[in-house]
Amino acid sequence: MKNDISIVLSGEAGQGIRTVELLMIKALKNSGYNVFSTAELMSRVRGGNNTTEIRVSNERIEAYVDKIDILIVLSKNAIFRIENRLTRDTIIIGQNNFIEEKYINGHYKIKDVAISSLAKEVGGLIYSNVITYGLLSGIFDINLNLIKESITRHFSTKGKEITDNNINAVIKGFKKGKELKLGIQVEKDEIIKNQVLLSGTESIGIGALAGGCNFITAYPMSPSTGVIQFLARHSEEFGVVIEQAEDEISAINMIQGAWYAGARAMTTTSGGGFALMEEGISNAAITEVPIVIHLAQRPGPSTGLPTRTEQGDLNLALYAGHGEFPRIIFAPGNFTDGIYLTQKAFNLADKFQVPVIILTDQFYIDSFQSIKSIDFTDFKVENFVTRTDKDYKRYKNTDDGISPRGIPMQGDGFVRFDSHEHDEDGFITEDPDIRTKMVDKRLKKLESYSKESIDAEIIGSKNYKTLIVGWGSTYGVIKEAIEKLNDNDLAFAYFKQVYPLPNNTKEILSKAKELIIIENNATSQFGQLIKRYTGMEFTNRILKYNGMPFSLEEIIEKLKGMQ
Amino acid sequence: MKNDISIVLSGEAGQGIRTVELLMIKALKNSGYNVFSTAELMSRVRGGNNTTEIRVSNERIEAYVDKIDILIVLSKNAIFRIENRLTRDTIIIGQNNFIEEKYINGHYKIKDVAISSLAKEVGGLIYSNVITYGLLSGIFDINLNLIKESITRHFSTKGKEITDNNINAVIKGFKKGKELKLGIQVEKDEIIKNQVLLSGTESIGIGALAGGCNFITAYPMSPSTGVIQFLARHSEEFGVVIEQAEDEISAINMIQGAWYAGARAMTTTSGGGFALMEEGISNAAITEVPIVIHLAQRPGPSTGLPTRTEQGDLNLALYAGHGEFPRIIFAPGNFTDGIYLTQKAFNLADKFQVPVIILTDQFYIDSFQSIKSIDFTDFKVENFVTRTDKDYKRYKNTDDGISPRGIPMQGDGFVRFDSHEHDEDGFITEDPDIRTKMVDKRLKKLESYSKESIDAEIIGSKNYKTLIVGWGSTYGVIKEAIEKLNDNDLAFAYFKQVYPLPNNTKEILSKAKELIIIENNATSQFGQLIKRYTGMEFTNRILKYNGMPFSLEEIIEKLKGMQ
Amino acid sequence: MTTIFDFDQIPETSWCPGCGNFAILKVLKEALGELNIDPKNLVISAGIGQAAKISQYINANCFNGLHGRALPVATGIKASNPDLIVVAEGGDGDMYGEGGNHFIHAIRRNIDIVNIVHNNMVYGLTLGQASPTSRKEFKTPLQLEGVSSEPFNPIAVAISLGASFVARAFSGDMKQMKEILKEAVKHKGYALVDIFHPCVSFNKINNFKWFKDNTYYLNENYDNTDKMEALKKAFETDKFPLGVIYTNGENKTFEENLITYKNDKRPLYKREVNLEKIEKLLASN
Amino acid sequence: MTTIFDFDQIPETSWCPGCGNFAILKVLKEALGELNIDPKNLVISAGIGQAAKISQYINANCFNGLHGRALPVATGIKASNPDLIVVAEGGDGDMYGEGGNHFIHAIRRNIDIVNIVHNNMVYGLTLGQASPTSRKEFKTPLQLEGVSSEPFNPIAVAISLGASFVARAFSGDMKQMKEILKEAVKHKGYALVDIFHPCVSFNKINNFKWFKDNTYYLNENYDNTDKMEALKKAFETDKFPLGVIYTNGENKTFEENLITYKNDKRPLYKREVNLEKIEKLLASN
Ligand SMILES: Cc1ncc(C[n+]2csc(CCOP(=O)(O)OP(=O)(O)O)c2C)c(N)n1
Ligand SMILES: Cc1ncc(C[n+]2csc(CCOP(=O)(O)OP(=O)(O)O)c2C)c(N)n1
Ligand code: SF4
Ligand code: SF4
Ligand SMILES: [Mg+2]
Ligand SMILES: [Mg+2]
Repeated sequence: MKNDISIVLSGEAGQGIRTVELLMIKALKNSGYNVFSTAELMSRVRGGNNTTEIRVSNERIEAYVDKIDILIVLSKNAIFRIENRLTRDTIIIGQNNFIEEKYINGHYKIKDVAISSLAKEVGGLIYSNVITYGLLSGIFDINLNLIKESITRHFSTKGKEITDNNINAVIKGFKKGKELKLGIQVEKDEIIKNQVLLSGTESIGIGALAGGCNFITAYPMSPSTGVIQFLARHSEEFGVVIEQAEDEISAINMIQGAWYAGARAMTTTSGGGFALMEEGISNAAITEVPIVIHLAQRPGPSTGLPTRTEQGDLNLALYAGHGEFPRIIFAPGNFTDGIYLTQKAFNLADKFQVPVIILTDQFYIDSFQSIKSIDFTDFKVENFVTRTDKDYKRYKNTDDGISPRGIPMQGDGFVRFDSHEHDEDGFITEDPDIRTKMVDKRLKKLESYSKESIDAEIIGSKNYKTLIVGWGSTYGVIKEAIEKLNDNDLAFAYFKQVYPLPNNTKEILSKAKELIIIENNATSQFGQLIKRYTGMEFTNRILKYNGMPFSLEEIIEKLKGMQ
Repeated sequence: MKNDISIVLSGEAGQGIRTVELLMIKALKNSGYNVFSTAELMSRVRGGNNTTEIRVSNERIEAYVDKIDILIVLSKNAIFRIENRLTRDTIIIGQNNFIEEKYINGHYKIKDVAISSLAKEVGGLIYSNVITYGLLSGIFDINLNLIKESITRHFSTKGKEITDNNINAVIKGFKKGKELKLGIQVEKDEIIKNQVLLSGTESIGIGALAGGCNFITAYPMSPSTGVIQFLARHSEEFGVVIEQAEDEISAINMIQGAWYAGARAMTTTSGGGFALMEEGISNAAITEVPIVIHLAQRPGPSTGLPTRTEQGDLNLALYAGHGEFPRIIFAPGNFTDGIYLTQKAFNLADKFQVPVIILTDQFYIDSFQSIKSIDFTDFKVENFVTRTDKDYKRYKNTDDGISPRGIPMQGDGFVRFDSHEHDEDGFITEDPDIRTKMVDKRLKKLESYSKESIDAEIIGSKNYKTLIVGWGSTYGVIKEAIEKLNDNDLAFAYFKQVYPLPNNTKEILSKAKELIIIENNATSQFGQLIKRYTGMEFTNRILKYNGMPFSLEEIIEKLKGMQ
Repeated sequence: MTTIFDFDQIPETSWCPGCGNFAILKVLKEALGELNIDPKNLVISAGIGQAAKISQYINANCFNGLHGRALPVATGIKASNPDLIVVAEGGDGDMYGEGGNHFIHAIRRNIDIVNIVHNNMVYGLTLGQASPTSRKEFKTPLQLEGVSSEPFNPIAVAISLGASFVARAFSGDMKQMKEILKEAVKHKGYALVDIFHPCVSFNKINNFKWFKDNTYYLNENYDNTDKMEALKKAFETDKFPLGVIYTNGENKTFEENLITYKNDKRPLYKREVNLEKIEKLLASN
Repeated sequence: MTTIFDFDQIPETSWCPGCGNFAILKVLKEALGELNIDPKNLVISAGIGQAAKISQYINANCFNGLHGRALPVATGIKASNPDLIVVAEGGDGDMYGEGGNHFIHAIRRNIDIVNIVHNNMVYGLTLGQASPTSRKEFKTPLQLEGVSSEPFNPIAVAISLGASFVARAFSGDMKQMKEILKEAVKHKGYALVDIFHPCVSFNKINNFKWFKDNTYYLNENYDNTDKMEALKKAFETDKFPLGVIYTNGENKTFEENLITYKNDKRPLYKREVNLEKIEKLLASN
């Protein structure tokens, strides 16, 4: 097997598959392999069937693939859901009693590895995890010391006995893996070792810290909760106030209080929770208090598929809240952008005093990839708070619509925020002319923002005839498909700022003869947005809304079919 | 003064101006005059300055006008806000000490009528109201018996003494009015007497009753509260369950329980409350429980201008709720349509099991007009509930996407509603293929609906070159403007169904050379919707967002300017 | 023991082995069965959470709606058809966190429903954050330093708001739980049953043994109609009392107060609209 | 008496002549003035309603936000800058109706704010519907048959949830109201002051006289640190007690529990971000 290998682990919720994934991708990366991993999980805590996919490649990869080169079976009933992803070349590894007859008798390459027995030899089934890690490490012939070190680190808080047992386990697995002699050949690259491995969740969390976030409150909701939990882990070091709200309405209002008093605050939620925040978002708009919201999408409506993925809430974010007001929406497609855009979100919220929404989804959040390390000294935490003077006017009418924002106790003025229509001082007014001016002032901020607007990125041929449009988490799969197709007529326009539409939108779209949109939803919400603003229509739409991300094969096949 | 007279009453909140308005328009209508009235009120209970406008005409009128022919001043500081609406011909009536020097010394026709003194003669300032009613009746020389009867009816529960005093008051006012000899000449029409006079609120309430509404719950919010209060007044007679909810979230969920159990339920709210309901709307979409929501718009964002008008929440309604699902949105522009569409909303919600939203606004809700009486036997309360059998499948996949809806205790099956993605039986599933089928099934309902979709109405020239597009409450003013302009190239397309776009949208729009949109908001939300679906662009936009409705003069002037 | 509320084919639950929810499911079905309730007359209105999934495993009518919103849905159901027996069910996060405002106001209404709260002192489905009933210092992936808020006291709050039936059970004692649930169903008016149960996956502190050690039965002499005594009990935390802590007889219910049913007891779905009356109403305007 | 909290030009209020809100406004300004509070250190976080408009009439910092949401906003403010004195203020509908869930959970957090509720037993701004505290049988344009729900008992609920300062005042007695407000501001931790006041426009039943006749002062010997005694008082409705009904000393506040302030007392706005640390954090991944 060469250069682009996909390993899938399949077992039950609660078996710790994600721990194996995490250990393994770290080991792979630290050995110089390009890695990418992603999980699909059922909405349950124990049982059922979950899988995780680890891709190992000689090239940069950021997409999910259908094909399974190596399948590790960790429980009964772990194959049927992914049966159609198996090929004649798939190597199925697992203990015989986990692999149903029909597969054993099928055209598959079965390797019987009695993980349970090995685990029991070490001390119990609980070691199956680490045996599996060892097994995979052996298959990839990873430096055994590196593996042992990782185990020592992982179990550092658990005491010597447990660590020793796990080292024992990992070695057992490792030997077994080497014995299998699968003949894996993937080119390594020293540079990868210097990269950093992280999850989508971490990209948002780190971006937030880099943006100066020092206050987060949220009501738990998959797949968004990881962000507050990440910040909680670093709250002491970075002085972040962490509070679980009683509901999402509390969260969206609490962060307004926080910004008002001088914090840089955010909340994190998913569609249902975001829906509950809409009145609050509208309130932020008229009081002109900055807010940053991370919206991690999952398939709706309502409870929908709580642990699966979709890009179905773009419209929700676009039109959230009653009344008319500007907002900024980012949709990072890779983790470098995730960090960068989240960081920027705080500066922009502070500067323009508008809601800034970071739109991700379960696929983005729960994936891992390695990125080049980032020079954070390039970042600036830009603070736009002004000292107030005695005559401070909170809603001063300015050319760019941005009124200087003061905070209490900094300066000589009073800071008066108001949710009614108000005059420049922040007092209630019903004067029709002031009303018109204030609406204009607020809307003007979007024009002012256009100077800082982030262009869509063109990937692929510069002389494209066909342009594929995508946004957010489909970045990786479209990019890889384009690379694989290597077609001089083809390019991909990656929108990481989805609203306002980037300044170059019309230009790049009108250069194309044919426009294809790819979205992980049923109604092509971004396509409709583009039509609404540019009048331009897509010739083809590739849409998927079954709860799963696009696979590389799927995109390649569909694109081929269109040419 | 002839044929089209506008009277404005101006005074403080709490003075009972609306009572005068109500009594007077009834008297006028019962005398055979065309009437229309509308109020603009401050967000306060006492004091400030409120005005109400009564138009009396020989023709059907449904619009607000700027010009004031007769101004009745009922308190101090009651003129400056409307100063720019006065002309040399305006007759200002009021007691001298309420009319500031500068007006007395201006070019106005002042009639000093000491309403307070007259009231005191009767028994106290409290009678100022009825004096004013009498005064206006005298000016229009309304049959005195009719006036007296109306007083007797109005005060029927207050005892003889109070009634007598008020009759006394009304006569005093009446005489004074006649004495003024204003020489009013408006043609009457016997037919008007048979018409019914009602408010926008009442049109929604009556439509709801006619739709079989037997359950309403709401959290009070101006300008929507009148609807639940109207139904409360008729709850005993019509068996309507009335409940004030603890918040809007409760209301939107409660009506789902109600429909589930076999009621025909609705809620009524304004923008902020509606925003809080969005998660619930999404829940209705996936559980496929019917819901009807009355959304009475007022200017946002957030608290905004609580007692004023705007068409700023179309987007809110269009995109409410997370995930992707169909909905139907009506926006009546006159009260006949208000009754008709609200009635239909219940049948459609029941049939298609989708959220149906009735979009009005403060101007619509708080206006009065008279309409032809309605033959309710034309209406059908269509009940689409099916008896369940043993194998009842709540989410049965059908050609039109509509699964028969059962209710508990009617039939042999169980009725299982579920907010997760589910199979046909209503059980949680994570199967990607079932997911896709269920999304398609739900979206299909919108296509099925298109057979019943309500076309936009063309008013004016059939051979138009310029088409004005409007929706909802701007109907009256655009219609009257068109009539006044009497231009063979001009027509008005009145959209009372705003979503889905009516089937004739493209056809009627493409017939025009020039497209003008008129909206009572800042960003032309309906124009954007049309562009999103048809790609068609408006050449001109007439937008207003200062909290006030369009005036007839304003529309005429703007339209003239465009030609 | 199978009951009429069991499915022919036992559905696969998504609960963890050892979870207290299994006992609650079993006992609830038995209690309803023993009360001879016709499943067709029963609706479970559930929220979202591990607890709320119980509605998926009972062979009856159900409305499995939004997180936190089981009570308004239940209220709408009961008010539209008072002949139905309505159970509003969910977890401690569901009912006291997201749904806290409905909890307060449903009690005030005294709607005749049974409100069952599976109280495991943790958010199970979202993998282990604190719930309103989590005890102080309880550590979670979100509350790394431990919970600092005062735990929500549903018993005391319900009594303070005038609830007419307030009970607490423990999933570890199926017999007593069944008795309590039966009484709750029989009670006319709002009935709260807060059920302690261990979450084996995310609450390692308040586990089976902890609940066993930290609860006791109200004794026979305890007068559960004395409000102040009941409140005293409600505040006990060294050991939490189990049983019907308070009941104050039967007050007029929400449905009984509705004018809609004053002269006509038929549920709404049996009624017809009188269009003529509407015509008259409009004409009289 | 003018205070530092008065505007140079007295703003026109939008309240009705005779409304209890005037007394509350006056007394609050005086109380704050007498406590020598610098208006620059004070924030009024208010909801929406006639009561909440008070924030428009006090010359200090304010956040006049959404109906029902004054408490979360206040929590965000106080947690970000504990040096501020934060008052969360609104009406009975605002705080106990729309904002009910925040009321519960703000108390549990014990955030050091003063929560002032203008309790006129009616929705004033929306023209007279019932509020959660409306008494039974109170008739309104929405409740034509009269209210049937049990009135919300903020005092009992707050005590049940562990509030450390729970008081009730009456706008008709400015002297006592001022004392209570001063104590509330001085109290460390969450302090509830529910103020009865007449709404002359929409509550013709619970008018000035009614409040006068239906309230009494807690006597000197009353021990307001005894929780059960306090609860007994909370349930009295023949005459409602006025005064500090319960206070249980001072517990650790929400802000004090935050790890953010453990080693660094500076409010958030004074802190700088250390980007190098973030670089290390990422590199360590
Ligand atoms: C509006 C909304 N917010 C958050 C969630 C995510 N969520 C699902 S269940 C749950 C809490 C679960 O805790 P609990 O109610 O105690 O039930 P348990 O799982 O412990 O039985 C949460 C926060 C949601 N579904 N909807
Ligand atoms: C989300 C939302 N729902 C409803 C309203 C309308 N509203 C404004 S004030 C108010 C209630 C007023 O009553 P209360 O809080 O008791 O204050 P009061 O006017 O009596 O002082 C309501 C329902 C609103 N502003 N926002
Ligand atoms: S997570 Fe906890 S509550 Fe949920 S099923 Fe597992 S043990 Fe039970
Ligand atoms: S409506 Fe009532 S509460 Fe509001 S200002 Fe008037 S009297 Fe006061
Ligand atoms: Mg729980
Ligand atoms: Mg009130």
